[in-house]
Amino acid sequence: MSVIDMFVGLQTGLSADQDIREEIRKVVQSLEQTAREILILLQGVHQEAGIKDIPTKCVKAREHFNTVKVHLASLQMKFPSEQYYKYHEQWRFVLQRLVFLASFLVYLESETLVTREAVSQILGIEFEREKGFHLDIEDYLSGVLNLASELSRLAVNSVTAGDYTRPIRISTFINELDFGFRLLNLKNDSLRKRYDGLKYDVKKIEEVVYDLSIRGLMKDQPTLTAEK
Amino acid sequence: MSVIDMFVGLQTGLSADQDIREEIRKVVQSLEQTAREILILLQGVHQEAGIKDIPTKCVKAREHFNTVKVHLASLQMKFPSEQYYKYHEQWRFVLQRLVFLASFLVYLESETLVTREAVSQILGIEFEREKGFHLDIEDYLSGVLNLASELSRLAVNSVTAGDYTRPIRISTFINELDFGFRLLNLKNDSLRKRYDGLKYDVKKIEEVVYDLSIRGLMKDQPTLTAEK
Amino acid sequence: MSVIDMFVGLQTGLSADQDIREEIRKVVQSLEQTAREILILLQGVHQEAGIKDIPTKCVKAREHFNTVKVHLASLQMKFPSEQYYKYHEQWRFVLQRLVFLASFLVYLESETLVTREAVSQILGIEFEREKGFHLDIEDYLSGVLNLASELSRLAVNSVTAGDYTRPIRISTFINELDFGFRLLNLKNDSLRKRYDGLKYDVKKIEEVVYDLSIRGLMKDQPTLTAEK
Amino acid sequence: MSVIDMFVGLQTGLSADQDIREEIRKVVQSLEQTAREILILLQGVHQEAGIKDIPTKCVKAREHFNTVKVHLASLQMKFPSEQYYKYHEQWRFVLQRLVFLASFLVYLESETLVTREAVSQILGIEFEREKGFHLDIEDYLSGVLNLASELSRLAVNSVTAGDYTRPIRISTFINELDFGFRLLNLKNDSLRKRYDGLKYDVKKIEEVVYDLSIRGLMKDQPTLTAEK
Amino acid sequence: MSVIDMFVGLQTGLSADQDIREEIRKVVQSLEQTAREILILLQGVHQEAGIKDIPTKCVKAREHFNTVKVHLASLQMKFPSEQYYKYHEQWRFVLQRLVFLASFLVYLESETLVTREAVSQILGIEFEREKGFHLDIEDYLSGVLNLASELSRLAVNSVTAGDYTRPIRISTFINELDFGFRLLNLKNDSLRKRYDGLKYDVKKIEEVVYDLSIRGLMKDQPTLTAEK
Amino acid sequence: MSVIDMFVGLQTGLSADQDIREEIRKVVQSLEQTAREILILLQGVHQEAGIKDIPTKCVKAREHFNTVKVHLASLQMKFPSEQYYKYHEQWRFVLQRLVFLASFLVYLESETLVTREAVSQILGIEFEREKGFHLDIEDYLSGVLNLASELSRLAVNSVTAGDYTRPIRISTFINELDFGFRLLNLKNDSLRKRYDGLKYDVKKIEEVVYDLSIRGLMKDQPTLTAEK
Amino acid sequence: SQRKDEKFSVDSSSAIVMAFQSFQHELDARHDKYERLVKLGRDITIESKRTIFLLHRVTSENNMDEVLAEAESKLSAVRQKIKQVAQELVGEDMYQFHRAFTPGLQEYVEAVTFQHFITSRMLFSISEINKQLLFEDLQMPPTTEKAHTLGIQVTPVDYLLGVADLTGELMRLCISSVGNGDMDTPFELSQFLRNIFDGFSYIGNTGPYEISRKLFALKQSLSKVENACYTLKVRGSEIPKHMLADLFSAKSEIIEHDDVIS
Amino acid sequence: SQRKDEKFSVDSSSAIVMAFQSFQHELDARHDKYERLVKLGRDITIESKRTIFLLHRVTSENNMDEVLAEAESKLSAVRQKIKQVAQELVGEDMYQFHRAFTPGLQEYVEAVTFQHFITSRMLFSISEINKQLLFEDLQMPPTTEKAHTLGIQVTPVDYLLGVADLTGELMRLCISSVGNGDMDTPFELSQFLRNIFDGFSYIGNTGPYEISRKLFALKQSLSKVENACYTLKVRGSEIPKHMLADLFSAKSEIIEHDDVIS
Ligand SMILES: [Mn+2]
Ligand SMILES: [Mn+2]
Repeated sequence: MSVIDMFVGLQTGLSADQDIREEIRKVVQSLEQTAREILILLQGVHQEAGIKDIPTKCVKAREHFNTVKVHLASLQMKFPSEQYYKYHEQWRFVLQRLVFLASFLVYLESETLVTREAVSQILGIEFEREKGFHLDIEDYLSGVLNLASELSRLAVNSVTAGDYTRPIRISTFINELDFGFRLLNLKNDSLRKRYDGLKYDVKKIEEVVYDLSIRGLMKDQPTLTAEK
Repeated sequence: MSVIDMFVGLQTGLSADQDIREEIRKVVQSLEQTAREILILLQGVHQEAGIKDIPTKCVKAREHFNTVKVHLASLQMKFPSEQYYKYHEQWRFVLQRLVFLASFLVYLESETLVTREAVSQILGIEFEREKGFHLDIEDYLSGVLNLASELSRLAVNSVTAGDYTRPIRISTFINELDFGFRLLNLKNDSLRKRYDGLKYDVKKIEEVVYDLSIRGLMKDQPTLTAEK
Repeated sequence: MSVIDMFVGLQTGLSADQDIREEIRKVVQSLEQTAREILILLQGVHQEAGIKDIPTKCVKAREHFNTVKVHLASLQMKFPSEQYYKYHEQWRFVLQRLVFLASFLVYLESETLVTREAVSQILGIEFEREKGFHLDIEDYLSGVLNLASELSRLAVNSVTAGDYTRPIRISTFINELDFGFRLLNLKNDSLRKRYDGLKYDVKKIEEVVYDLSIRGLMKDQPTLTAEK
Repeated sequence: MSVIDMFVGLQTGLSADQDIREEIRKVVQSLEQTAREILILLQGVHQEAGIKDIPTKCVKAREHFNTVKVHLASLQMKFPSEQYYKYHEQWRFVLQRLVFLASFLVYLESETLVTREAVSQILGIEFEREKGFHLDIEDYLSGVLNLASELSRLAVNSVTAGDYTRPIRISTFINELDFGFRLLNLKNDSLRKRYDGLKYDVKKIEEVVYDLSIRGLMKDQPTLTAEK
Repeated sequence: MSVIDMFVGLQTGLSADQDIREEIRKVVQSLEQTAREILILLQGVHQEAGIKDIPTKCVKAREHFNTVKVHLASLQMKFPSEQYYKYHEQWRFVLQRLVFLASFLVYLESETLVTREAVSQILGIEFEREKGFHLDIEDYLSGVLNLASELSRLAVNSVTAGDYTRPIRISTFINELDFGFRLLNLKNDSLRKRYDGLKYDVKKIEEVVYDLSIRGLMKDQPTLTAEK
Repeated sequence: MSVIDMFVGLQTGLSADQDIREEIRKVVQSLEQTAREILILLQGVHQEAGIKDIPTKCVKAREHFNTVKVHLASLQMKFPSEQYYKYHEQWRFVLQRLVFLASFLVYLESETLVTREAVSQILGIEFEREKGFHLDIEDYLSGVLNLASELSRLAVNSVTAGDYTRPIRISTFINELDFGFRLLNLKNDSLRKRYDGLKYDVKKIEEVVYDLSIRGLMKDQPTLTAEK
Repeated sequence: SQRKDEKFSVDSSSAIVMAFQSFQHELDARHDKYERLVKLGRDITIESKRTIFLLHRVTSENNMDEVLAEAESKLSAVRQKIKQVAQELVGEDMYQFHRAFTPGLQEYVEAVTFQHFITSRMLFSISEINKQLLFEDLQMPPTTEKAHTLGIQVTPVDYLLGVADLTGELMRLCISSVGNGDMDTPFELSQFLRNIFDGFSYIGNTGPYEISRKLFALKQSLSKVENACYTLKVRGSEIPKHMLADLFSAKSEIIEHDDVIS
Repeated sequence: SQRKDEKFSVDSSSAIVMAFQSFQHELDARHDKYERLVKLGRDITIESKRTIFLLHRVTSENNMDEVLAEAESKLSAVRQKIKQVAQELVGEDMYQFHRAFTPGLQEYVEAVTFQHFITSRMLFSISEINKQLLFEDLQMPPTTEKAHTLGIQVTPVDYLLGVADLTGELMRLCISSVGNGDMDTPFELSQFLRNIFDGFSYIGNTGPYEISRKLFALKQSLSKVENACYTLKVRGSEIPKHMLADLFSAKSEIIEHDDVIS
């Protein structure tokens, strides 16, 4: 085979790769658009009006996730499944954001932490890596850390909206999350950095609870009522 | 499943990944050690003494490549083959270097460009991506670009050692390479940057041929022979 | 035409361009000077004394904007209008700053968001691109983002000055802004980065409202009034 | 107009801009492909075989430039002509490359410097800025500087190919170019930097002429023949 | 001795050094794991349940420190003792964390500041540099600063848990620490930055004491009542 | 005096300083223009025609230097003379270039090195720093280094023009310069870098002399014939 | 060997060689002086920094005088170092060596303006600073009139950069004050910092780049101080009425007490 | 004012305060020592650099001895400075202060290996360098056996970084040699530099990052030297036969002449 024939062959390979990247880029754009819509919807809960309307918002968000599923189904058709990590960087960011949104949704619905299985189901992707397009552990964790900071904000706004019990529940939830993260031995730099942010969320929510406590605003806070 | 149980499970996943990376790191270190030895061996051809002893050096280098094969065989046992691109960055650099060394060896042996198939064989890895541990096109190209700059150096040192015909052959070879690369539509930034270096190699070797030509040192250079 | 004649012609073209840039530079310097004066004037509202004197400050600032108009009128005379984007970088920064100042002024006057039309009017420039010297959308947005961070600072200082109602109004305003920005699909890197800063402003102001709310300092905050 | 309506309107503006950029990107890719083909063709002249076949190569290159014209015609349909400089950066690089190729072609045909008018004609674009899609002076100059370095390389290879008169002509040509550039008062950083490279080309070609001269290889070089 | 022999000798030295670093890295990992376990244990005191169970937690933590001693004993066997500062960076971070944990433990046990001698004893290392593996003064100070911020958090959570006297004691303790730190002349390094954080811890605790004070929740509220 | 008054005072100082810089910038531009004209003039000597016309060129250049004197006289009026080094960077580059041109002129006239005193005189400035606007020693040296590289180019072109004695004289001259520069202890700055270039100029000229020598083109070829 | 030794029969008493020998001495002398100034500059920086740390040790009226006395003696020592700089620069163009000691001067400005703020709650002006940097020159014969004093002047840019850094120290002072239960200083500081911020806004980008670069840090310091004042204000809103009365009487008592002392 | 002065009735003889007072002294002493070492390090750097410039002044056999004698005396002076570093480090962990003087040591390595190459055409080894850095300590009583000598050791990394920079100087020497008409030195240098390049290739990326970073400059130097040799070779191809014969006889004459002298 002549050098030229060889390079013609190589160019074919390079082109194929570039085409795949282009295709992925397009689907990722659609995913970002849908993610933005879900975000607008769910962030309404920080408003006094929105906090009272959580169930409706959750239902609507679930519908949006159907669109997400369609896009993600299309995404995995764009490349051979064993090359997941070759193109991983391209969808990594939007996938983390979708995990955050799904975990926020599940929290608002049930005040529980969405599992990796459950979030895979919501996104309509595989849970096990071997089976195909899946959710990388680090991307899952990254999305969950975003949930923590969203919840610390929600705690603050709940108080403003006159709901003094939600912060207490959020505090318990975030403490559990924090405890979970402490069990992890994180190597990954960007994840570790975000994790360092978690302790500020924990502290923030502790201060909210403190504020409620010292003013006797915790409904069934034992100590203070006892002292009254 | 409690949050804690879930995080324990996640930590298992993270640990497994970290262990794989650690294992890969060790094999890569051995590969680098072997690559360094091959480099020093082949680099000897730039010495006046070395240039006369190419065949022996090539035989020795072939032996070293057996060690490389063993390490690479061990490397691909360290991780599930569909996660090639997850850990790609770890061995990318050394693999490019090995491609360079193999292509240099093949050039010294036969003055031809090693094909991607041939280099895969020398390294004992798969040629087709689907079959397992393979050589990424861009890594192959990157190694070949290093060959070009090594050969332009060799052209210079050949002249110093009194060999006036080798530069002519190197010139033809590098021109063919350059033509091949022009056929490619390179997107990759680092590869494109290295490719920009190729034109300096082409120019350098053209100047060597010029120097020989103007001094009548090219054996069958038409004009000057006419003057004899 | 000889090469030299040609280059003489080219130099004429280059000189013309350089002269235009020089002229623009001078006008931009004057604009920056005026912008600095408006800034110091409006910045006074953060002082306890200043916050009580907003109307006077606004009147003075309006006068300064007349100077701005004169400079901007002069600016657009310096170059052919279809070359707006050739020299855009030169006035971009000061224009963004003037948008910020105008939007701050309008906010202080009426607690509304200045529209792109209105800001064009204050600056005495065209609203529609086709008509001539106009305000690029991204520059408008950039100026508005600066307003958000200035207002979050004002909320803090209002409280210090004993005004507990202003922060509530600022909070509503910034929330609306934030909602607006979420509708945008920002590509521009620097704008997107600044937009990321908006969420800190939102959070900051939410915390101010929280602080007022939990201490019963919000006039018609439902929960706490109930406790009275 | 509500804040939301306003932002919806702004998003419309931003989208339109992004669509234009996307469209331009695609045409520019086609232009780059054609430019690459012309380059491969013309670079053949550095080979001993190619140097004898210049006329054929020039004819073929002219044909390719018809394709270039089509792409450039399509490019200018993508955006309002008064926004040339808004999107300038996107096609700047490829346009400079096309200027270089056109100037190389014209040099090979007639050993003259292509004028800005002539190159505009070859590219099928306007010569005067006011009339529409034109060639910026700096882009023209940038392309011409590339020609200089290509010619210094050609001088070297001509000698290798046994043509001892071409370098002399190239020397005269580059000296004229150098003289032309000295008339310019360059401000632009990247252009000035490239211009600094010109003096190396001048020096290189002077050394080639020196080499021919001292060896008596200049056909009608008066001094040396006189001494024989 | 030939040049290459010299380099082989140097490389042997570098390899030995790398091996030492690798060995240290492994021990440090074990130390980090143990430190993480102690942290999980001691951080329990921020929970309402945990605050009542301090003595048990302290006993358990003491046991963990025996494991720390074993690891640190192993650590100092890995390198020549007079090269402590050669490898210092590797264990610096974990040692600071262990100092923090030890100082937190001692504080919880006796509400005193652990001395540098005492912490060395808890860690089973030398107190004087000359004697071997010791604790660098800056690492000691860094660990102590972490204690301050942990205690300011504890003060907040104590109030939530209904313990109003602990914040007062913490206040006295941190004030004394602050007084001590003021005596130091620090460089512009990470210690200085952490020291700046101490001011915020002092401020936070002052705010807690203030909150208790104005609500009459301090048993023997010194400041305001005294001023009456 | 209030804080703002102080800043107004400082700003006045800064503005005055900026005005001075602006004034200097303008004069420097004129100097650059004149320098460019002298350069065009003197560089003519590299052409075969020009080399025969050196005296006329020198006379014309001397006239240009009268213009330089006028500009430099104007330059020193722009700022207090004891603040020379405050603004040094602004004229440094053009002054080095003028030194080069003056030294080139003097060399062409008399084949001697212009002294620092003499160049000051040609430029119409002071020789001693204490007396006013002078020539910094490093700028003088920098200009002289440019002379060396211009002369090595001249040596090459002299041969092309058939003048075989000039290179020998240049060689002696540059050797003396090189000997002088070896006496200096330079810092790792731009002067050092340029001085490194001198070695290449010396090498180049040695090669020219060698070429002449082996062809018996040196009239009184000292080295090789002497050794016979 | 083929060495052409005779080539370096360059006459070592030739004009060129002699000129370059004098260049050698001139350049070496210049570099040596620069190096001495760098060393002096480092000393000035370190001692100024230590003075700033010292001044942060003012924790009450009690130790104020003692700390201030020590700070004054430290700054005198720094001025002696600056005098050495001035001595090196006698007859020189100061700007030629400015880069060697400008970090030191900036740090000195920071220290001396900090000292001045603590004693007088005012911004120490550049002219006052420069007045302190005129030294009597005992080495010069008293006859030569203009050489009686020896001095070096802080440039406006040195001054501004020093003052920009000062704001960081003032922010630290503010946070400490809150921690110490001092409720007045933070409000004074926020006013003072706003004035300085206005000043820097006035200068904007007309100064050199280094100044603009410090504006971000300055803005952050101001914001920290404003937040501290905000917190004091909101928390003050919760004081029960009876305590507030107590506070006022306590305050006036202290003020009276102060009057007696002074 | 609301200042809570009694808060700072912190007992100044409390255990914590006393501990921090001792910390203050310890930290200040450490920083002072570091600063002194930085200054010594700068002196070492400057004098080593000047020695390198001096060594480049060897232009012929004629001035060789003179230059080498001066270089040796300069390097002795540098070693005295290094001795001062060693004195500062008596009883200390050298690595604690290494950053303060490592640039100086590297420059010294560069100078001393350059000197050694010029005199012997060999690479001066790290152990030989370190041998020269053992000093007699006159201040210690002669009884304490192990304290007789006082020394500081160049680390392998210092050495390698110094040698990497040496290659730049050797490249300069090579280009100068060609300019001087010295046709042998370039070939010797290219051989020597290739050996060093092989050495660094052997080390590869197993050393610290700073070493790998210098590899690029090293490769460039080698390539400049190889190009110079190449040029000498091609141009040598044009020497007419009769001149070549002359050259050979001239060469042997010189060699004989050299023998007589030595
Ligand atoms: Mn400071
Ligand atoms: Mn060096």
